[in-house]
Amino acid sequence: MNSSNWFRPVAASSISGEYDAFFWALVVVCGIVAVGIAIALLYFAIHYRRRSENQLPPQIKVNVPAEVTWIVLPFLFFMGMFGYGAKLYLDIERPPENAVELYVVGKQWMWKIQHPEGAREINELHVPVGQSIRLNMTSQDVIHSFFIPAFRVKQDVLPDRFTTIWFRATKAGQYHLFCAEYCGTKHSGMIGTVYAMDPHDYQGWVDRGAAEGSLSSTGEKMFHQFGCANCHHFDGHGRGPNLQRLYGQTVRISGGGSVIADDTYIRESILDPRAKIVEGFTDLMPTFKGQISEEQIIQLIAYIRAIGPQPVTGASPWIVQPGTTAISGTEPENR
Amino acid sequence: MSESSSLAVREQFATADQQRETATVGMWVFLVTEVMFFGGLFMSHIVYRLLHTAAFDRGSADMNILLGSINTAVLISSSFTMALAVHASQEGKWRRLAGFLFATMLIGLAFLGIKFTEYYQHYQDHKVPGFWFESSGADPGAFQMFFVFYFAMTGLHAIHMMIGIGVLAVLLFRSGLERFTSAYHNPVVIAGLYWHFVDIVWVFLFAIFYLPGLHL
Amino acid sequence: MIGAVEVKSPRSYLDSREGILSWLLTTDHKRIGLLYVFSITAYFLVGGFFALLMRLELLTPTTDLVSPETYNKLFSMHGIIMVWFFLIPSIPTTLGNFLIPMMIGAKDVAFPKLNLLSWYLFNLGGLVTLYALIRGGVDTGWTFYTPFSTSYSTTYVVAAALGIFIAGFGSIITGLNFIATIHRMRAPGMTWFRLPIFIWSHYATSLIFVLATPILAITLLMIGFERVLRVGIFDPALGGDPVLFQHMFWFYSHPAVYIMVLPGMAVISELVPAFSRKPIFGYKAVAYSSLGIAAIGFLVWGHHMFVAGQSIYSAMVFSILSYLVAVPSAIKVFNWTATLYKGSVSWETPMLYAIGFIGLFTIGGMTGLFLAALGIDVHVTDTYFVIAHFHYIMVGGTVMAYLGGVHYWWPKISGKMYPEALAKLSALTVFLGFNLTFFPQFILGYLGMPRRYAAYPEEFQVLNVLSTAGASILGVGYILPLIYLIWSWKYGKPAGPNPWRATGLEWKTPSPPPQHNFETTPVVNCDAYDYEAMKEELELV
Amino acid sequence: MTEPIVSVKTYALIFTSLLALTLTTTLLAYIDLGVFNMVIAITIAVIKATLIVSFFMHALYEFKLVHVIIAGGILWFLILVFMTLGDFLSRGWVK
Ligand code: HEA
Ligand code: HEA
Ligand code: HEC
Ligand code: CUA
Ligand SMILES: [Cu+2]
Repeated sequence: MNSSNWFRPVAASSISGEYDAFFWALVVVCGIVAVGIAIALLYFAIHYRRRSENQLPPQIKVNVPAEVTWIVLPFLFFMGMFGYGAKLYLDIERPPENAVELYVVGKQWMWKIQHPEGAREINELHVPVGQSIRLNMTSQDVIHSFFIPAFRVKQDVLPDRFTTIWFRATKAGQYHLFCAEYCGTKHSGMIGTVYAMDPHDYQGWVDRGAAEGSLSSTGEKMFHQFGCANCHHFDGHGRGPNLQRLYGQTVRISGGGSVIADDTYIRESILDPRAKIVEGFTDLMPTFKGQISEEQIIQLIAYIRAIGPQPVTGASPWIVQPGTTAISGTEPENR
Repeated sequence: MSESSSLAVREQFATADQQRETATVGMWVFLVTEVMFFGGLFMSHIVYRLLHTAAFDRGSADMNILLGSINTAVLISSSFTMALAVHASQEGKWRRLAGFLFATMLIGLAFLGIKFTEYYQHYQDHKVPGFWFESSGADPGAFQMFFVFYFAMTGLHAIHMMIGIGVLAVLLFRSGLERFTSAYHNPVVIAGLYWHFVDIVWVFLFAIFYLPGLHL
Repeated sequence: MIGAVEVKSPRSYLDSREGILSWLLTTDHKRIGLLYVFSITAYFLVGGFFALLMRLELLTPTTDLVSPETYNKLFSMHGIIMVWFFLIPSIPTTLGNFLIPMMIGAKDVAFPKLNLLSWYLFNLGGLVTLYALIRGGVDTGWTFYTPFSTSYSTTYVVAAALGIFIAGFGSIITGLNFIATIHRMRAPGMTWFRLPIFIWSHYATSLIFVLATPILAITLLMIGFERVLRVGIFDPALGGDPVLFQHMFWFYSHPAVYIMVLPGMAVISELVPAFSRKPIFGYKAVAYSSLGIAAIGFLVWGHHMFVAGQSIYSAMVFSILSYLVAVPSAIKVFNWTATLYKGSVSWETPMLYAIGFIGLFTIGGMTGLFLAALGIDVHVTDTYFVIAHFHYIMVGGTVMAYLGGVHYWWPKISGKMYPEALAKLSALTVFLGFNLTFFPQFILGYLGMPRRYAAYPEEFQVLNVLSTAGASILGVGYILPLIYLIWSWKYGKPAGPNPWRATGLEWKTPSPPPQHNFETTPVVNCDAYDYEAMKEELELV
Repeated sequence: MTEPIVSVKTYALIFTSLLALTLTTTLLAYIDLGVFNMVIAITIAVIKATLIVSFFMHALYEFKLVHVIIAGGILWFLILVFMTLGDFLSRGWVK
């Protein structure tokens, strides 16, 4: 592990510098105020200590200007804290356009990770330094939380839904990966290691592991293996809708409303097809629940993405994927 | 307040008026807690209905509107007799009071009878989540969730009705003993507040469970 | 402050009636207060015992003392018991019950029988929870997050939830009782702005009790429903949303943290004037700030869910509102400090606790501001930083206030003085032990140690050892008062009606007070903390 | 303040209005008005509730504190609903 001391945990991502600066600025300002209060308290308590048992001190009741001062000043400071905190939050939550996308599945009690090139790993995550990485994460059971302290990022990972997180490693090294949301017996064992590597080393690592083919090409295999292709033709004459150019588009649902065809929606379409029926179709599609693993779903999603409209990156919403949990009809139409 | 009323003033109060106001405040505060209690369910229902509008509408279409609207009228009638009971107690006419209390209880029981008839019909339709549930059509999860909320909310309401009937039974007994006078009858008023509140809850349950599916 | 001063003292509430039944069936608010003291002390010991086991386990990085299963149950039961069976009832049901009627010049609370009922409900709920504990405990954490609690945990979730549900009704009744009492039972002349701040704070607390607790009740009921009947409410597989559960839980639990701190503030607002012999600085601002905290406190719950998958727009709204709710807290801290200015400050034990409270609450509150800053929270949420934040407020703040209040009103409650030197020693022990326990946890959290971890990477060990060492000192600091207070009940020297020469109505009646508090209903004709008006009576110059 | 007493005539009037409103809302629900079905159903339910609270529960005639308590209860329920909905409604928004 890289060096870390009591004043600063390892800092190895593009935002960790900004984060630590803000954190310590707060420590200093709040520290000054807190020490000021402590000194005032102790000074008053000692200086104005009771000198005789029957002493009646001057009865000061209120001083409005003083009160206004210590209402207004902290308030202004608080608003500043909010403002900068919100800015930092947006920096942390909003991935850049050129981020490479990885998939993460959390389950009791391990992390499974899939790279677009096809490499898979468990409780380990290899990333190149200098490249923005975006993780699309879902859980197979309970809520977990993906936490890399050295990168100052964390995001809960929910069942039946995709959440995202992004980072750009700035320093090669090995860092902790923790599960930060309590998830049962071995919650504290759901840990792993992040390897940030020089791009060159990273390429070597990828080459060694990429025998299986890329995520979307495996997905294409699955598409035939599970018989999706039997119904979903690319000429529009199949029993199911054409899945080409679907990804990221707005789909009209029979019975009113619409939904964005994002990861969450596609996942739901495979596991629980009857939840939302595409307008103009019937509930013909069987459920694949129990027959298909979370990894295979991700491969299928990668495939459907690959045959979707280009450019793929940046086309999909960046923070919370609407799919199952947003109220339909509220999304802006222009997507 | 007359002499006789001082008998009923408890030791922590100075006057009967103070006692009445305190009890009124206490009861209304209690009703606020009930608003929040049911409110949690109403809120989740609103969220899920917006997420799964179509499925919830279909669930609503399975309700028996005839029994539902009759029951609404029945419950409103019981509120009316309850109000008359309060009036009788204020005038100190204990026979009328007892009569109206009894009527309110009977109408309340009728409501429960109709409600359980409906429950039985749902059971026969295999629409009881957790025990026997069969669903068809799109979005079966959300369709079942409609019934989860239906049973949870009307069930909780029915429990409130039963408690109300129990309270009325006690009042009926005490009015039979001629405990209530025009000067001291606050328990009747307070129980009335509770009864009307339960009525209001039903008014909303009727609106969210029975009506939305009617035009389908 | 009042016209009537009694001459001969009748029998006190303690010996007006005898026999165990006279206690178990009492409707006297003072006796009920004492009954609550017994109950919550017992729960505190149980919860503290779990804390000690946890700290011992965390001495080493590996799980060697207890298994991970057991550890998970330990922190869950620790949280559940400390929050619902100790801290939430702690000050309101003991000091609040004892003092509110006396401070407003009433004979009792508005609904004495309900008051007793609340004690029984509280204990019934406690017993059901203890049953869950003895049968094998729960391992969901005190937050009961779904779908873990509804579909995955194999422990006694429903029993624990039921216990909290029942105890919740006790809370609701207490709140309702206080609201009706404060509105309608004040003595003649006791206008709103003559009320001690203690009353204002408890009034605000009671509002939260009645507005928030029902939501907890219904949420737990829904959990039970989903778990027992296996139907979908929050289960995403059936169209539900686990984040909705979090909304409902925190809609209660954030206001509940103010239930835990407002009564502490109530006590401090009495101690500081009494030991400075000055009216509280800026009475109206302090009074209104309690209501402000209670009201705005309902609008900030989403700050527990910044990385939970809620919309970022909601997160921003909840963040800015969290800063708004900090303003009234700031007012209180500054006004307490200003009350000391040019006062006549005496260093008795309660005052030590009060000063400790102000300092530790400030630290806890300020780190709360760190957490409310969106970007900062991402890294430190669900780490020991959060653990340290809330222990600073709840243990460093409220528990200190409780101890300070118990010492201050002990002469009134028991009629005896506690041993001052020993009390000062234990206050010091608590202060030092506390900081040693929880300050290292801020660092641990910033370094990234997640909470609810039975095992942790080795580099965190030194700080964990420090924390455990602190906890054992803290334990000693808590056991000491327990021993000497019981001792002084019998052997302490008699206190007299007003040992501190304080101003409140509760000091105008004998210690311990007679059954109906006052011989004649007092008539109030001056403000709270009005030393000027009571100069002669208190023999001050 | 002494106890408010509402006349039997008022009670009867309220009772008949409530029945009439029930009939109205049921009949209106048969017409397909899109989202307005829900709007109408809730509006009529609110009117009915207001009548019950004001007259059957004689809140209209009570002292001011009772009004404050009722308003507080409604307000807090709305806080619960709208701040939670805020999350769900804004999840799909994109910058
Ligand atoms: C009594 C209990 C209590 C109290 C009073 C508070 C008060 C506050 N809390 Fe805390 N909190 C908890 C108990 C409490 N909290 C608990 C138990 C948890 C964890 C729950 C769990 O997950 O298990 C938690 C978690 C928690 C979180 C979520 C952390 C996370 O899980 O990611 C946040 C985030 O915003 C937060 C914020 C605040 C804020 C802003 C206040 C404010 O009210 C504080 C206001 C006070 C002050 C600010 C100090 C005085 C002010 C001054 C002296 C002014 C001068 C200061 C400056 C100019 C800086 N708290
Ligand atoms: C509400 C009040 C409250 C109080 C007073 C305390 C008091 C203490 N707490 Fe706790 N704590 C919580 C509320 C509280 N806590 C909550 C809500 C959580 C979160 C739970 C969760 O994650 O779900 C938590 C979590 C928590 C953790 C984190 C666990 C984890 O995430 O892995 C730790 C770790 O150090 C801890 C420690 C302590 C310590 C050392 C004390 C000390 O102050 C205790 C001191 C007391 C004693 C030492 C008792 C002395 C008594 C004896 C020695 C006698 C024992 C014998 C008999 C029974 C006869 N607490
Ligand atoms: C028996 C025929 C059939 C099979 C096999 C089938 N589907 Fe479908 N699929 C349909 C039909 C019909 C629909 C439209 C109705 C609906 O939304 O459920 C559909 C809808 C979809 C949608 C939503 C499309 C849109 O336009 O919104 C996706 C995504 C999808 N299927 C993916 C798959 C995948 C992946 C597989 C294989 C694992 C698969 N389907 C297998 C018939 C099928
Ligand atoms: Cu997974 Cu904790
Ligand atoms: Cu909070």
